[in-house]
Amino acid sequence: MAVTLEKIPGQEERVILSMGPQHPSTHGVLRLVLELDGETVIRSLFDIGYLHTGFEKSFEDKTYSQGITLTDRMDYLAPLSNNLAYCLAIEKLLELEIPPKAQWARVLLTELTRVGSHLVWLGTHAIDIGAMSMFLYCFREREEILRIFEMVSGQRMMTSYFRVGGLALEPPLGWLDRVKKIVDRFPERVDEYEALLTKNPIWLRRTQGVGTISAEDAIAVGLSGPSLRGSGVDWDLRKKQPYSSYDKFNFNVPTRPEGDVYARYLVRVAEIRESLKIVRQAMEGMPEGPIKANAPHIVLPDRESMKTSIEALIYHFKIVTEGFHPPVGEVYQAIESPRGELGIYMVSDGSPKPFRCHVRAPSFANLQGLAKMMEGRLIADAVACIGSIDVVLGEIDR
Amino acid sequence: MESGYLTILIYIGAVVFLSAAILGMSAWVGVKRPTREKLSPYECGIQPVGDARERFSISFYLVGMLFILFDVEAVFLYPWAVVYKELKWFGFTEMLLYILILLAGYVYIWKKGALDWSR
Amino acid sequence: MSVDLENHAALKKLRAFDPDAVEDVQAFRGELTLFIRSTKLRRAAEFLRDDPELSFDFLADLTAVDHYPNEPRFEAVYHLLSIKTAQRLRLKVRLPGDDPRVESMLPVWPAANAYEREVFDLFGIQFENHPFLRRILLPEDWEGHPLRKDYPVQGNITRWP
Amino acid sequence: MVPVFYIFAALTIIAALSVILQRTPVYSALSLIVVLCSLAVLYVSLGAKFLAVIQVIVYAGAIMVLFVLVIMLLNAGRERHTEGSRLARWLGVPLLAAFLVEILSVIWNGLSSGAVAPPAPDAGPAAVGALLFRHYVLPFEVTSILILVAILGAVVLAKKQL
Amino acid sequence: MEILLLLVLLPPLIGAGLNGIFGRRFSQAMVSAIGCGSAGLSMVSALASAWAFSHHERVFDHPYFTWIQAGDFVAKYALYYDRLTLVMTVTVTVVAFLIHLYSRGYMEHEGGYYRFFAQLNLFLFMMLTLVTAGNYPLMFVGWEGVGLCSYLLIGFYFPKKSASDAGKKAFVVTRVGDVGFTLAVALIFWTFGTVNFSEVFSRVDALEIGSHQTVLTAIGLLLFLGAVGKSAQLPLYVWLPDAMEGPTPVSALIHAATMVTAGVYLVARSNVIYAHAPQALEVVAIVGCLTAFYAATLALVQNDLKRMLAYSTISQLGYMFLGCGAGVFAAGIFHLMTHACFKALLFLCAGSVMHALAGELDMRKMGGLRHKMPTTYWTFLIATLAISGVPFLAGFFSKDEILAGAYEGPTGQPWLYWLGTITAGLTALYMFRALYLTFHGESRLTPELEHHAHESASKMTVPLTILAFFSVVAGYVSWPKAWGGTEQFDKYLAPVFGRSEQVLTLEAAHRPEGLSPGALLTFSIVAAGLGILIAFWFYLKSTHIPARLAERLSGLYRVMVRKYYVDEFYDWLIVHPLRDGSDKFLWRVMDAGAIDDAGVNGMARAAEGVGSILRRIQSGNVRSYAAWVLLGAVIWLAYLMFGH
Amino acid sequence: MALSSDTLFLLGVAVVKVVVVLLVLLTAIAYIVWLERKLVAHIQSRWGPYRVGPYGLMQPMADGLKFLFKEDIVPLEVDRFVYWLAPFLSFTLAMLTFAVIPFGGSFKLFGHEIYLQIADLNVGLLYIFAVTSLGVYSIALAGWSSNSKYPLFGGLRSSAQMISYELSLGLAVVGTLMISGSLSLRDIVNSQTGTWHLAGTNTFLPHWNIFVQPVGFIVYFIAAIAETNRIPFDLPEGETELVGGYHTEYSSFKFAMFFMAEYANMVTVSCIATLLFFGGWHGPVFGPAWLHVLLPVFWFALKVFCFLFFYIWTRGTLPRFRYDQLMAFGWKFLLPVALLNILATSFVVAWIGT
Amino acid sequence: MVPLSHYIALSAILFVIGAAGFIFRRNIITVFMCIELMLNAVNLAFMAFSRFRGNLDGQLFVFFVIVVAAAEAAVGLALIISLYRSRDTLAIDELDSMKL
Repeated sequence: MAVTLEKIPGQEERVILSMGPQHPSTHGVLRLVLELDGETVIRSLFDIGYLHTGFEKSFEDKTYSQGITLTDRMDYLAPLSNNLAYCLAIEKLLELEIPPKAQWARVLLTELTRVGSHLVWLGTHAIDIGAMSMFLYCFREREEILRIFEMVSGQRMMTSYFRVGGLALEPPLGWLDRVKKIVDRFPERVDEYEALLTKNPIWLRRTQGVGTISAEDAIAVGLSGPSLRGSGVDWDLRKKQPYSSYDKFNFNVPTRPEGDVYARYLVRVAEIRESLKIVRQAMEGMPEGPIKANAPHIVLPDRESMKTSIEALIYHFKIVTEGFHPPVGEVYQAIESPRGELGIYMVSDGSPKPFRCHVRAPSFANLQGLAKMMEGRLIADAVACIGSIDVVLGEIDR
Repeated sequence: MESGYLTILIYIGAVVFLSAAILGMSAWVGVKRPTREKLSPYECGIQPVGDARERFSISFYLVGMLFILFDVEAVFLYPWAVVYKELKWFGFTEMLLYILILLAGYVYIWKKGALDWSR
Repeated sequence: MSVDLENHAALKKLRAFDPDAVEDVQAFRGELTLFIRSTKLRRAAEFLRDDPELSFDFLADLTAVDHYPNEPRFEAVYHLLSIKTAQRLRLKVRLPGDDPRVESMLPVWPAANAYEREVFDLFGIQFENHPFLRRILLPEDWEGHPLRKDYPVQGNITRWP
Repeated sequence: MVPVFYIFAALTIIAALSVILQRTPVYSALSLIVVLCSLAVLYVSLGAKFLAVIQVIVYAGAIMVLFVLVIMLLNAGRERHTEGSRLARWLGVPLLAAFLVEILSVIWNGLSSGAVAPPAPDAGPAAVGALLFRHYVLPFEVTSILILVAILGAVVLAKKQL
Repeated sequence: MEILLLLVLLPPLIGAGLNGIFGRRFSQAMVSAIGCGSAGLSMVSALASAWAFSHHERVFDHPYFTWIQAGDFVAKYALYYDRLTLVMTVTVTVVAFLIHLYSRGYMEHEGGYYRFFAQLNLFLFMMLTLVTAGNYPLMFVGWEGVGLCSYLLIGFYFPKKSASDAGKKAFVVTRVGDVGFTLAVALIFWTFGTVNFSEVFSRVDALEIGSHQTVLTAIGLLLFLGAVGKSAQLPLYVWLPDAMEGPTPVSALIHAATMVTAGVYLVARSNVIYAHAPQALEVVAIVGCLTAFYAATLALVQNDLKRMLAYSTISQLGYMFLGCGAGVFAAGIFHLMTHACFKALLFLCAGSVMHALAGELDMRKMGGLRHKMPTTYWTFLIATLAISGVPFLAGFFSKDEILAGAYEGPTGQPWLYWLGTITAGLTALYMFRALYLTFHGESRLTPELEHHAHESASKMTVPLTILAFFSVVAGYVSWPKAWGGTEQFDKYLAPVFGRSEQVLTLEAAHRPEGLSPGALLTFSIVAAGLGILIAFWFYLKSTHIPARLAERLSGLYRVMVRKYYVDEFYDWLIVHPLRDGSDKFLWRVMDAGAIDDAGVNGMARAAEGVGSILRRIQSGNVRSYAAWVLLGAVIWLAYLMFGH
Repeated sequence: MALSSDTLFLLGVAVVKVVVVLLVLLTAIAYIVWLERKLVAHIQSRWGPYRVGPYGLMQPMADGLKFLFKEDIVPLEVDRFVYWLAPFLSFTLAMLTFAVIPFGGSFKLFGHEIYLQIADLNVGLLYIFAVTSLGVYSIALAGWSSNSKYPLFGGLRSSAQMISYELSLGLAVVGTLMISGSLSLRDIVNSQTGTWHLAGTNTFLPHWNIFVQPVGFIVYFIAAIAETNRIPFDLPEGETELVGGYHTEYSSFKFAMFFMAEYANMVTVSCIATLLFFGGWHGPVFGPAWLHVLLPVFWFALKVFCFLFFYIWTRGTLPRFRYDQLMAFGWKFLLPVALLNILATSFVVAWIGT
Repeated sequence: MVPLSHYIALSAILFVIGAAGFIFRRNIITVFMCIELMLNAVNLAFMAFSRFRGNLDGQLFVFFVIVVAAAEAAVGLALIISLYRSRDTLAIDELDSMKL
């Protein structure tokens, strides 16, 4: 935080420009320190921590279940993905199987999250490059997705809907109809976005060949998610290390070989379409059954049984007041969040609170690719580059 | 002086008065609660580093210079265009020659890279 | 999930490469953890990255765990991933409580840059030969390393004389 | 008409003085722009409307823009006091005064106000154009070469620094 | 005829336009079809018009439309066609067409294919404008046009610094000559009140011999200054060797066959003026002869094949001027024509070699190519024989006519002849040196090149063969008098030059009689033979001799290799002072400019006076300068006011 | 100068014209802002302003008042005088251009022919160019005086952009000048009266210059968008890169003046486009005498409105160029095209003339 | 009608002001601007004479002076820039050794 670039001796003519934290196109409170020769970026350095909240410390003082609410606030554009990663990590620790309906619902909702997150990215990325209408179109559509979230969890953004062992609540009746509406209408909306941008010559000029990063470099600096796939690496955890029964769904992993801003744009837009495919499959194939695993000492009982069964009441009391005791051990659970590999490293010492919980935030890693992308480009390209790796500062600073 | 020019002088006077009045008014009416942070130059919320009036790329000068020279050309074109119907082919060749000579310079600066900003 | 992790290719190869490097092995929930001697870390890392069969070219994560008050107090944790084989591997290096330092993995995985800064910032572990080892999340003038277990959660209490 | 001349003559002189008295080059440049514009008004009063506009377009709108740009580029601040020419310091003022007096007396003697102005010639763009493109063709073409040379020279000089 | 001439002129223009504007989109085949097609069309029209016109003695002079009208100054778009034009158009179009054909192969793998053809076509158009123009201003347009195209084409490989520098050099140096041309045109207008060829010539003709000599001499010299620039004569030749940075077909077309001969054409076209200005003509002859000799010596030590050819071109151009200057214009034009054939051929062969050797041009690194590239070798041999003046080939006839003219022409002088003959020997020497170094002897190629070397494609060799054919036969249009010929070519051009030669002969009636024509002829043959023999001896037999010679005469050799230090001299004379003193200079000029513009009479002179004092004071302080200037102005004004 | 009643009358007319034009102009600018917000909102499927007054019609007033009462922050270390001068210049110059724009025909009042125009100069078009050419200063000086990096960048960029496109702008109209043979805007419009005659028959195509100068028009219009710093050429302001460009450090009404100047310039260039290429106020005229006066004004306003609409439309649709691309576009494409257009036009005109 | 002499007097005053600036100012750019001032003084004289002689030639001179001034400014400022870059000063008194 608050680092500076020292001028290289002999190059005093170069200007050191601080971009951010209060800058419209750094997507939050990211600060870049640029060394400019004229308008060309020679070196760059990112400076973060303006949103640092110490979540990793907080986890250690909360029970496993309480921790879920913190995860919402990390990648605030994809809260359900964070929930999922966190719950999956604990479930792995506990070796807990969750029922298919919960799995399907989780897939459906995280994919909707992905779409919503990509929409925000598309809108802000476009407005960075000056296409302001795009932003509002994207937010209009995102609104509908947020309504679904609100419907199932009562919250638009800080959902905390996934719980260890399943879902928090039974989704309301008719929610799938709403989902269907979105899924039916969406492809043509995506066409609309593409009509505005994909072949627009100005857009092409601003993005093609800009912020190029090779596959080797991308892997070396730890890029993941669409940013990595934009460099031609076919890597998607949903395919390669399936979790939450993603292996039962049929979808493609779009990649582009160019590695420039445009490639990442195309990959994300294609991902929106793929996610919609998954949502449709999840919606149509949604199995019937319970939404929680049958593990009474871990999963909270539903209200009905709590009121009728003394056992349930005791479990409830134990879980709420003390929490559950996972075995001693450590796991690393990664999922494919909209931004890339979101990993939770959970160390348990047998107590009801995590001994250590570390979040491998995709944006944090992706940020490291930025310097490479911007080197030798103009300031205006820097803006396009930042937009193209789609960072969320909440997740970076944690 | 023709009446047209006098009218324009009146108009100029009116506009100048209007702008001055607006500016004066806003300075007079607007609240003033200055603080040190408010009055510091914008640098994305960070303490400014170095003097803002640093030197900038020479390309700006080049553009200004090219502008002057082509502006002169343009200035010749206006009277030429106005009397063009009387000059006909003579005017055409005259200007063709003129433009071609300038075009040589134009091509030169193009090749020289003076028009490239993304070096 | 009781895969025979003792015969994991990475472990076998690494042992063959340098019998001294692996201090200890752990397997839990299908995840293999290798404890590497801190002096051997660089060589082992390069081997794991460059071996064509293993090719752990992707440093997915780097963090640390504080086992205060046990000794050795710190563990630096490296999560490796191979894009080619889709295998994961966890490396751990045990570090002492007083003056914990370990070699920077920046030359092996450039991605380590920011992670190491973060671990330095929050745990106070020194990464040797890191070119720009400064605080990353906290202000430059912050005192202490918050993720250490002995860091007062309420903040530093000022003692009056 | 008559007052217009005196008003703008006064403005011209004040602005011109400001050009040489201001310590900051930007202010000098701004004053010079004022001089140029008020001269344009005087040109109009002399019937030269076309030239007045050209004066503003080229002189005030292009040449001075370059000046301002260069001042901004070089970040030319206040000038420092340097040891200059002794000759200029001691002889400058008397010389200038003598020069002015001489010229004014020449004007006084030579150009008595008896000269009656003939009717103003039509100095619109068409008239100027006709004259320019019929009788001054050669100078016109030569300017193109001049400009060409200027372009080459300036680009060479400026590019050398890149 | 009106239409036919336009048909000669317009196709290249249209071709240039099409290729220039749409070329980027066209395929290579399309571009070359347009490029070669338009050149071919132009050639056919030129041949047709030549055929239609060939028997006329009169001049075809047709104004198409008025082009410039400023006061009395009227210039029309007029075409002028007589036998001289006929020869020129035919030569230009034929050579150009062949080079277009050749370029298809040569430029195949280069970038900017369309750009090249567009510029080549544009050049052709400009060249044709130059030779068919009916007045000086129009000719000047063509003159500048070819200059521009030459500049563009030299700089064709503009990313290469040396190429763009060469382009600039050509541009700047020829500009000096153009000033002369411009002034000459102004002077012509001032003197005769017109710039039309027909009118100017008839008015000159109407003058009495000897009257207006000064003015005419001035005009002649100024025109020649233009010619010197364009035709790369002493001292403005420096740009031509550097111009070899351009693609080889360009060197062949522009810098050997056509554009550089524009100066010769200009002098020949203005023969009527020169007829009345024999002093000017003498200058032409002397400069030409000296250039011929000088450039030949330089060609002797060049190792770069194309540069060697460039110096050779300069030398041959010198011959042409020698011919014109000696008053035998027809001989000059004759040499122009033959030279166009064999020099274009030489360059194209060089291009072919270059093509085969991946751009290698250093003759020291070649050798033994004879077997690898037979066609190129044979055509090169023919051209070499032709240029060396070996009997019964084109160059022999034309060169001998010039040499004979130099001796016995109206303004010829014996020493010119002797120098010219020595030059002829040198020509044979350096040409055969090149031939031997390149094609004979041991191969000195690097292994990769050795492997790469191959005969060029038929696209390139066919034009070579055709040009070789012309190089052999072109001379037969004029069988030398010494061998009982009638010099038909002279006769044919008599309507153009006859009158001038007559005037000149009248003026210089007292020519000394000396050697017989036969003897003159023999000497030149002997010179050529000697040259060839020495070359054979030095470069095939005892190859160590040249090196030893160079060692022995190292001073001279170094001077020659460094081109007599002319480039350095120019650097010292022009470039350096400009660079060093531009600051001082600018301020002076600005001082002076400001004062000058003050329009107060005498001010400038005052400034000058003050300036001379300043030179002694030289504080270097601008403000002091200004104060001094002001002091001068005050004193001067005071003098004006009170002095009377 | 004796003040005859005639002179007084004309003077009165002049004053009335000045007042009316200023009032109409200021209102127009205010409502273009409203129009833009409304239109862009609809393009983006939003409502736009709708709270203040019906359809948000009072929004401009509210905005104006807000600006007036906002705190006027003058940062430390700015160059005070120039800092004030810049918005003043910007606004004044933007308004000055209207002095020569004719917005209708003429009518007779008390025996005087009264033209709907403040002044008809025979160098009218050049007057406009002269005034706009001074506009560069306001921007350059605003950037310079703010003593901050972002504004300085914005100011330099903006000045460079403006002067670059000013060239193309100036050259694009030469074709029309050649056709009309005058620089007076009224003459230019009058040369576009009637309809085209093709092969002797009267077509319904109005005799507008756009049909003979399409290239000129396109170049003009692109350059005009750039000249007014609008999307896709709004680089200098480009919020996402340079925050606010040269007016980053401006607040309160000084900021509003830049803002208003931008819109005034939009109106100006739209007016000129209408006058030069679209026949000015010409259009079908019918009805009683007063309609003969008012209808042309209506046509004129309508045409100008169309341009403004187009402006706003592009704003809602296109992304932004990068700076080097923008400069390259201006210098390497627009300028040569404008020159070629001139040459081609002159060729044709000369051809027809002979 | 304002008499000719007044215009010329104005021109003379402007010229002298320009000359004064030239002599007394130290900043090379300001000095350059003073030269422009002098040029303009001359232009005004041209213009006035043109008007009082009833022909347009004076105006054309002004036209050409403006054009020349444009070229001069372009080159002059380029020189100033390169001077500044090599010497890092704009003070005219320090630019006395005439080498770039």
